[in-house]
Amino acid sequence: MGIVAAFRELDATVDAIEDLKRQKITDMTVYTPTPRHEIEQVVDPPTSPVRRFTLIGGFCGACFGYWIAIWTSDYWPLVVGGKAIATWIPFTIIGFELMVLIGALSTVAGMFINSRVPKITMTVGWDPRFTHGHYGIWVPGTPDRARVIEETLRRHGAEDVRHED
Amino acid sequence: MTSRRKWALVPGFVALAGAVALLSAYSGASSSQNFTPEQPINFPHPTHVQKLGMNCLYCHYSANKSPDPGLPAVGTCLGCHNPIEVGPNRPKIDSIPARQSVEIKKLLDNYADASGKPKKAIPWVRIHKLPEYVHFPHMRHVNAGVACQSCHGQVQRMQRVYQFSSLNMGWCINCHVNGYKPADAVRNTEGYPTAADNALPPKKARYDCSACHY
Amino acid sequence: MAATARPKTMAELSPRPNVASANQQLPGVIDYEQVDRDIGGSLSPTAGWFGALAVAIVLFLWGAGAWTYQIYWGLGNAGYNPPVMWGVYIISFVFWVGIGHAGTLISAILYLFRAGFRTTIYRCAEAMTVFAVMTAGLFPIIHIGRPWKFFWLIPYPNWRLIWPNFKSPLVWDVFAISTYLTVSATFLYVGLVPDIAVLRDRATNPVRKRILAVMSLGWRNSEKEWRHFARMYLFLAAFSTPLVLSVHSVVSFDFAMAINPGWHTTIFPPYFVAGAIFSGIGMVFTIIIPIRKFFRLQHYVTINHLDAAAKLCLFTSLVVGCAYLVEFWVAWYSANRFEQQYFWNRVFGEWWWAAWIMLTCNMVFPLSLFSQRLRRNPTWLFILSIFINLGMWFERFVIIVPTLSHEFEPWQWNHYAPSWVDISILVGSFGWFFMWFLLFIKQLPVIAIAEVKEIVPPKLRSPHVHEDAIDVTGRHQAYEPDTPGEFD
Amino acid sequence: MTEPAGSAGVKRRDFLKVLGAAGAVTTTVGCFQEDVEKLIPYLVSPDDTVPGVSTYFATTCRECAAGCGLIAETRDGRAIKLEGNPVHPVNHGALCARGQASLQGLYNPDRYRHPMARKNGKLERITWDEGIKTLRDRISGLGAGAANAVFVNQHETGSFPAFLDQWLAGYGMPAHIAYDGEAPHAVMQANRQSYGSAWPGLDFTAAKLIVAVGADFLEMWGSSVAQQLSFADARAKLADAPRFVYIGPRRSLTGLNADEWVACKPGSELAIVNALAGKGDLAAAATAGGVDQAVLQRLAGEIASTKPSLVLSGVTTANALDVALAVNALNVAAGNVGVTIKPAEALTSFDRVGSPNDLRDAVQRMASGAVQLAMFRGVNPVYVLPKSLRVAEALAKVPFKVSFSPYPDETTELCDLVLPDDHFLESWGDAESVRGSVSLQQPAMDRVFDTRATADVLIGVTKGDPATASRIPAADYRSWLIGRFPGGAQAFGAALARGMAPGSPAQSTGASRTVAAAPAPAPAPLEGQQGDFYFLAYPSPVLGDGRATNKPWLQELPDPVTKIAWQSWIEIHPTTAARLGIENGDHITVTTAAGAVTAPAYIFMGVRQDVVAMATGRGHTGYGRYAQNVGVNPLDALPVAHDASGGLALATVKARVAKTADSSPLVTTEGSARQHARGIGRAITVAELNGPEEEEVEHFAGDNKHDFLPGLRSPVANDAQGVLGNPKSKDKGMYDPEHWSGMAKRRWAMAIDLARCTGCSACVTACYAENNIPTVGAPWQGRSLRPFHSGDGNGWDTRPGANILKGREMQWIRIERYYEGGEDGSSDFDTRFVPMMCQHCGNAPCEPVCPVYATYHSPDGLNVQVYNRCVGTRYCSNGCPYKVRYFNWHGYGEPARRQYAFPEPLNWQLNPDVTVRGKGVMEKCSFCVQRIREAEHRAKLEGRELVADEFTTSCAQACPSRAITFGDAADEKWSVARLAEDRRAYHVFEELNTFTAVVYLKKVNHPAGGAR
Repeated sequence: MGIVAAFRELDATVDAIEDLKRQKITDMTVYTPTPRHEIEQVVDPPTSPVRRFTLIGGFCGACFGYWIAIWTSDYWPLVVGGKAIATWIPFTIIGFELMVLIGALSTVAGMFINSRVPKITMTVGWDPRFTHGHYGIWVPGTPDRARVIEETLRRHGAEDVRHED
Repeated sequence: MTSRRKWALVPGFVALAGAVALLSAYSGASSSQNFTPEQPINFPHPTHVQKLGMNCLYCHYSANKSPDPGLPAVGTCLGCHNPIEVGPNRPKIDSIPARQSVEIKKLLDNYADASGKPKKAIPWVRIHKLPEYVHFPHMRHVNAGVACQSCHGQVQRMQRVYQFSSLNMGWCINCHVNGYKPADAVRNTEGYPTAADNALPPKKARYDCSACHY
Repeated sequence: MAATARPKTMAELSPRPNVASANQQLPGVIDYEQVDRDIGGSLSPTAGWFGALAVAIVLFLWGAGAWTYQIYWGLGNAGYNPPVMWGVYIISFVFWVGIGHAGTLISAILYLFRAGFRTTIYRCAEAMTVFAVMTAGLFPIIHIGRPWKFFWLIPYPNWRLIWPNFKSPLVWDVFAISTYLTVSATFLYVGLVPDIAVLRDRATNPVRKRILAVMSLGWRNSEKEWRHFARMYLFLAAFSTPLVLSVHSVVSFDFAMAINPGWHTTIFPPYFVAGAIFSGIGMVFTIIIPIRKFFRLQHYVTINHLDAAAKLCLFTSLVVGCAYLVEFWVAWYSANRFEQQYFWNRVFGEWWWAAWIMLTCNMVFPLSLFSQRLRRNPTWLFILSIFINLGMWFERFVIIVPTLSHEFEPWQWNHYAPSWVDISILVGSFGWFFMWFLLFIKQLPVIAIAEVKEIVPPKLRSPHVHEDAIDVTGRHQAYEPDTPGEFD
Repeated sequence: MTEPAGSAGVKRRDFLKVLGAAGAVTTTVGCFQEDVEKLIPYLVSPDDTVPGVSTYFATTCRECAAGCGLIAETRDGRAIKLEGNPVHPVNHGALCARGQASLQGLYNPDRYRHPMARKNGKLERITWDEGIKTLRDRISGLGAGAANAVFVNQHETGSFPAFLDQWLAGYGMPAHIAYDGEAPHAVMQANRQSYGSAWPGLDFTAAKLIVAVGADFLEMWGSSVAQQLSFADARAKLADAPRFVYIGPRRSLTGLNADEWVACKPGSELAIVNALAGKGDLAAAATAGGVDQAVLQRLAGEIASTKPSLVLSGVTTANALDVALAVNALNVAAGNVGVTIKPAEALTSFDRVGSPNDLRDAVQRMASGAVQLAMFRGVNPVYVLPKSLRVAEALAKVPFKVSFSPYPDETTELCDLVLPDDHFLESWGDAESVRGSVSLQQPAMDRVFDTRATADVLIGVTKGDPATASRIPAADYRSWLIGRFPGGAQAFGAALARGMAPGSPAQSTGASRTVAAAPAPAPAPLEGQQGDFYFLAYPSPVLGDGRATNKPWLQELPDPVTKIAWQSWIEIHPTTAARLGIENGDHITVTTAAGAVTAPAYIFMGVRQDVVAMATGRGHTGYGRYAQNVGVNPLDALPVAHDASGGLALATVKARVAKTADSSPLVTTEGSARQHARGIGRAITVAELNGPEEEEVEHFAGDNKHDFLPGLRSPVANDAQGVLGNPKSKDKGMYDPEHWSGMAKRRWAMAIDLARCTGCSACVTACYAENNIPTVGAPWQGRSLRPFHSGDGNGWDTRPGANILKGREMQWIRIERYYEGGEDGSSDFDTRFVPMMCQHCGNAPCEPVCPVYATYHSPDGLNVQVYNRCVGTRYCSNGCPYKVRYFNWHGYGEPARRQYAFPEPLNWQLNPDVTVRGKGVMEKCSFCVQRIREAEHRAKLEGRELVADEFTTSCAQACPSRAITFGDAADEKWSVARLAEDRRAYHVFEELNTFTAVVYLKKVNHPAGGAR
């Protein structure tokens, strides 16, 4: 239950969003064919938490790398080339590579988790045009707000406004 | 909401798959444990060991002085199961053809001539087989007090012998590193370890690769 | 309508300019829809493509056959000539890993540096990376005596209770290469997701649409998705940057960690990384120039982009050339007779021809890129790129074979000649690489749609002259073409 | 001894082997099959053997006339290794390559498996009864023709010749002809004349100067092992060691061991010897010999001044006898007799050798059609006599020919009846190597095939006919031997334990030949002949006169001088080669009056500029898969010429040399023959040796100290060496010297004395025998599908030694032969022989690079290679500075593969204690770890510690110059620990900080006008 609007122009979309926010309508979803700073700016969201995933993942990876190398070397101590059993210098390579590997994967996982992909179902309030050339705004709204919202969207030059339920 | 729950399935499944893979890798898969072949003669170990109280070393005569445990020659069998001479050693049943067991007939018909001379060797099927790149000195283990049963199982109870241990490398190494408790030897030979036995420290062995691989 | 206030200008809306696409790059591209049309349109298979694919597959099968044969009869059918225990396979391994590096450089490092010219070529380069590393990863397995035991190099709990030797550079390789493959494949895929979404929504064939729907993970271009996406993309790039440097350093350790003359030098890691990027850019040219021509994408991959890439190529070539000379100098300066005799033998001895192929292709020819006219001449760039690929293969040859054939023990000095098996498998590897690449370019967008859209001026309500440039602040900029006839 | 159940036992043994090899691969190609193995027990368990434990039999080697004592190691009824008998007076426990390889004669896959007779043109299987009956009928059918029958037997000592003559005489046949193509007849006849015995004992240790006039006493000249032992002992006296001068047109292996080489023309030796003896004109001799007069002057002075000396002759020219006599005269004059030349301790090996003249004469009688029956045993006239004698045609004239040879050699293939003889490891016999003692020969194992000892066959012949049955009362040859053995069966049985017994074998009653051999035609004088080159054929140090050629170990063993295997070559001087535009491997044709041979050229500083030299032994047209069509035979270009003693003269002809169009690479294991100043084989002159010890080179800051801790332990490899282990760690594991296993207490090490090593390469073959090393040079073992190359049609590289051409030989121990000096082609160069095997580094560069721990450092200091863990990255080999790691490029150990190196029954020889390596696996010298472990087991069973020097490696055991010493360097009681302290000691590539466990002791040179 809500309203989805498609815009042709970037500045129009930005104005619409601004206007809606001015009307205390903030629970909207904005669609844009490509990331635009203008939109990011008007929506003004909190910083993405993905970086925490990166940090934790990378840290765990590095620790695991050192640990597996040292533990296995010590598990069955065999001397090679007169080197010490657990040689941390070369093991840094293992630590580093695993930091990158697990860090990178957890970053991707972080993105998936935060932006809820993969989506098994296509939810409402969306239009294929948004991956083409159009900007879009989806406002889940109760019928009472519906008129105001539609009016606002149209005023800012929405090419097409659609009610969904 | 539903989409959120569905979404949570994916990583869960991945994690599960990973765990399964690890476990399957860890289990010593490639072992011919419990290999129980049909032998040319169904030699009853229980009869000889438990009933007649023969020692393993009577037939496997070089287990304590050679890497190779040794197999009884047909001559050794015929020492008792002799078709002609009636000696003290000779099992009663042999003399009563009616009660003579099929297996002994096999022995006498196929592998010995009427005069009681060995005729041809018995092609036993090998059960406990280590790869050729592993050198297993039986005598070192036997002399160290390792009971035959520890590796070969309770052969004296087996109507048909099977491979008791996995014989894979981890199985060897565990004993070499953690050591072999003399008390286990007593237990494995159906004895009851005394306090003294239990007090004895476990016997460890080399875990250097070149101890077995060369 | 009257009630509404004068629409704010973009200047007022966004005080800071959009750094990512501040410079006008694609005059030939007007709007987002055109991007979808042009790039989406290039995906329809052509007869020429089928022909190329067939050739690639045949080559691959031939190589696979040779490998099967080698596994059955033993490595003896390869041309190894002890003590030259490493040959074509390791050479090709290093070669292919090197190829991969340019992709990551362009997609990650240049991203961090905000180098605008990467946008249109990075997808192609990234795909090249993934397939090149896939190819490289095969060679260590092909090369070892008992390929069926390869998994012993991977640490997993096993009933032998014995683990890999983490002090061995080869185990480092396993980690570096597998990490590199995983990360760059992930990087490529997540970058693709929004574009797949575009294709999904443009697709008409229901089956194709379904597949694309699954692959796009239900991507919807929502602002939230973009936000996390941008973060993730940034961190992936941040990870890939040290990764790409580490991978070829680790590969160079395979040599630098051994005590052999000509191998045991500290210059190897930077030398190898530079060489890798150099060879990779060569391969990028080899790939992108025909694509740009046959897919009619000249107005996306513009001469300016090629020019910029050529400058990078020239720079890495100079680094590599410098490394060559330093090696000789160090050998002389070390007063180490093993080193001196070896390097003499490298250039004037049995292997002079290989050494000179290396020097001319990697040091001399690229100097031509000092000329702007040649930098902006796709034909020359293509020809040069072929020479660079050749030269870089021979660089690895020169590093591996002369060292092993002319080592400490004079009694064991020997020659080396590859056999038909080596060559078949080398050729097969090209088949394998191009098979994947050809499949890729006709199934998935070879140019990053979403990122190109970033540098295409957005539609604005205030009117403007059509083919001229509009920067994001809405200011009008007249456009002067760099070179006449650039649009066709 | 009692045998395991016939072939079943055999199957089991090779099953074990094969399985191991296959085990490595079955998993590979992906075909998992549950292969069920059969266990075949004994029928009656033998009382004297324990399964899995070796039994040893003392016997005698019959490969050459020397008759060394052997200890045959048998396991489960199969002979698996031969070692010298330590108590034997000739070889004192050492054994040459040929002796080692006689096992491959025993297990040769081309041996006749049963008697055969020629039916309608080809040999077909018969039973022994048929065979013996045929022979008997033939003999009885001879009648008067018996007087013209010919029996050619290989020259051997012991009772058999006498037995044979007795048997022949019984049928009115003339005494047999004993032939030895390798024996220096001229020398022996001269010795008989001068010293009263064919081969007086030679004591090199007593000499202060050794002059060899073409006498290759380290090779085929006489009893090489005995001479080598003595020579090595002499050289090991270092400063007091005799200076050694070699005079001859070609610098043989013996010559390469000399301090000085006087390169004289063939045929000029007589003049030179006389001149040196002061009997002749120095100037004339110098011009005749094409040598520098000053050198002769100096030598003459040395010989006159240095007493005692030892002068030996071994020339093969037509005037060989005169030279030998002159040399002996020189010795007598110099008072060497009784000092360095001891007739009292004569070797009897050559006492009753017949002369080739007799054989030549016999062949001519055959050609004349006079001979009705010819019998051959162990002699192959068709091959060993010059082609110009037309032996094959002569044989064709003989109506019935019998061969007792167990191998399909050229002569046997022409015979009508083949009664294959037992191998000496399967049969009874005796030999007399030194006067007054018999060394016994007993079977070490059951027969491999359905063969029968010739002596028993002969007895069978007489027994079969009532008329003759009484001649030989004994049931078989064994009882015949016992019958005449002092003390009878009792003493015989007792003597077998040692293999030696006092007494002497039966003497031939000497029923002399009915026809006396006509003297040979005098060969044309050398100088008068056509051609600008002297053509010099010499017996190969490895293959002898060609009777050893069918043994892959020996084919694979590189010639000690030229390092060429599986190929014939023609040696030509660098200067000459340059003049004729000849490169290594260019085919050149040598044309003499008698014929021509074509072979690849080998450019060699050790021949005169006007000499081309060529080794005998190859170029068989038959003789089994390993010998056939490998190389060419120089005898094809030799005239039938004999010296005055009847010996075959090998250096009697001049030749023209022409370069042909084609060329083929040399099958050599040699990379660069120069050290490039890398100090691999080092030498020290007597002067330096007497001088002060050179002080230690000091190390610049930051450089690791290059000296060892006590016991050859490296200061860096703390854990590896068990000392200086990380003090913080509580348990240093088995690398802790205090660890209960005590492994880390030891550091197995090896010392190699280059002053002793003569480069004879016996150690190489010994290593092959001990460690199941595959030979890779056979024509069918090459790579497949070499496009653009000639193959066998279906694409296989069938060139002999194809793998070695790719540098893929598998010699765990190799002898590197480096030259010093002589770059200008002068005859003045020094040779360094360096046995090179895994150095078992304390800090091994090969170890850390292995991704799977397939190679690592064991606590007792071994660099262990775990074959079954190896995945074959070959990184270790790249890391190894000594290049001593070898890779299984093909399935040499896999019976299913074409390249299988041990075709049945060669695989019976495989050592059960050593894994047979599958393809794709790296292998290398293990310091005979199986022997180390076996010794440890034995000590443990006997509840004791290892005793110093109680065991040694295979190479050290075989070494005829005792150059190799193995042991625990960390324990002073072992002799190797002492040798490591020697002032001549050094380590190869010390600057690489590898801290090797192999210590080399510098060679000692005695330059002209040396320190004394």
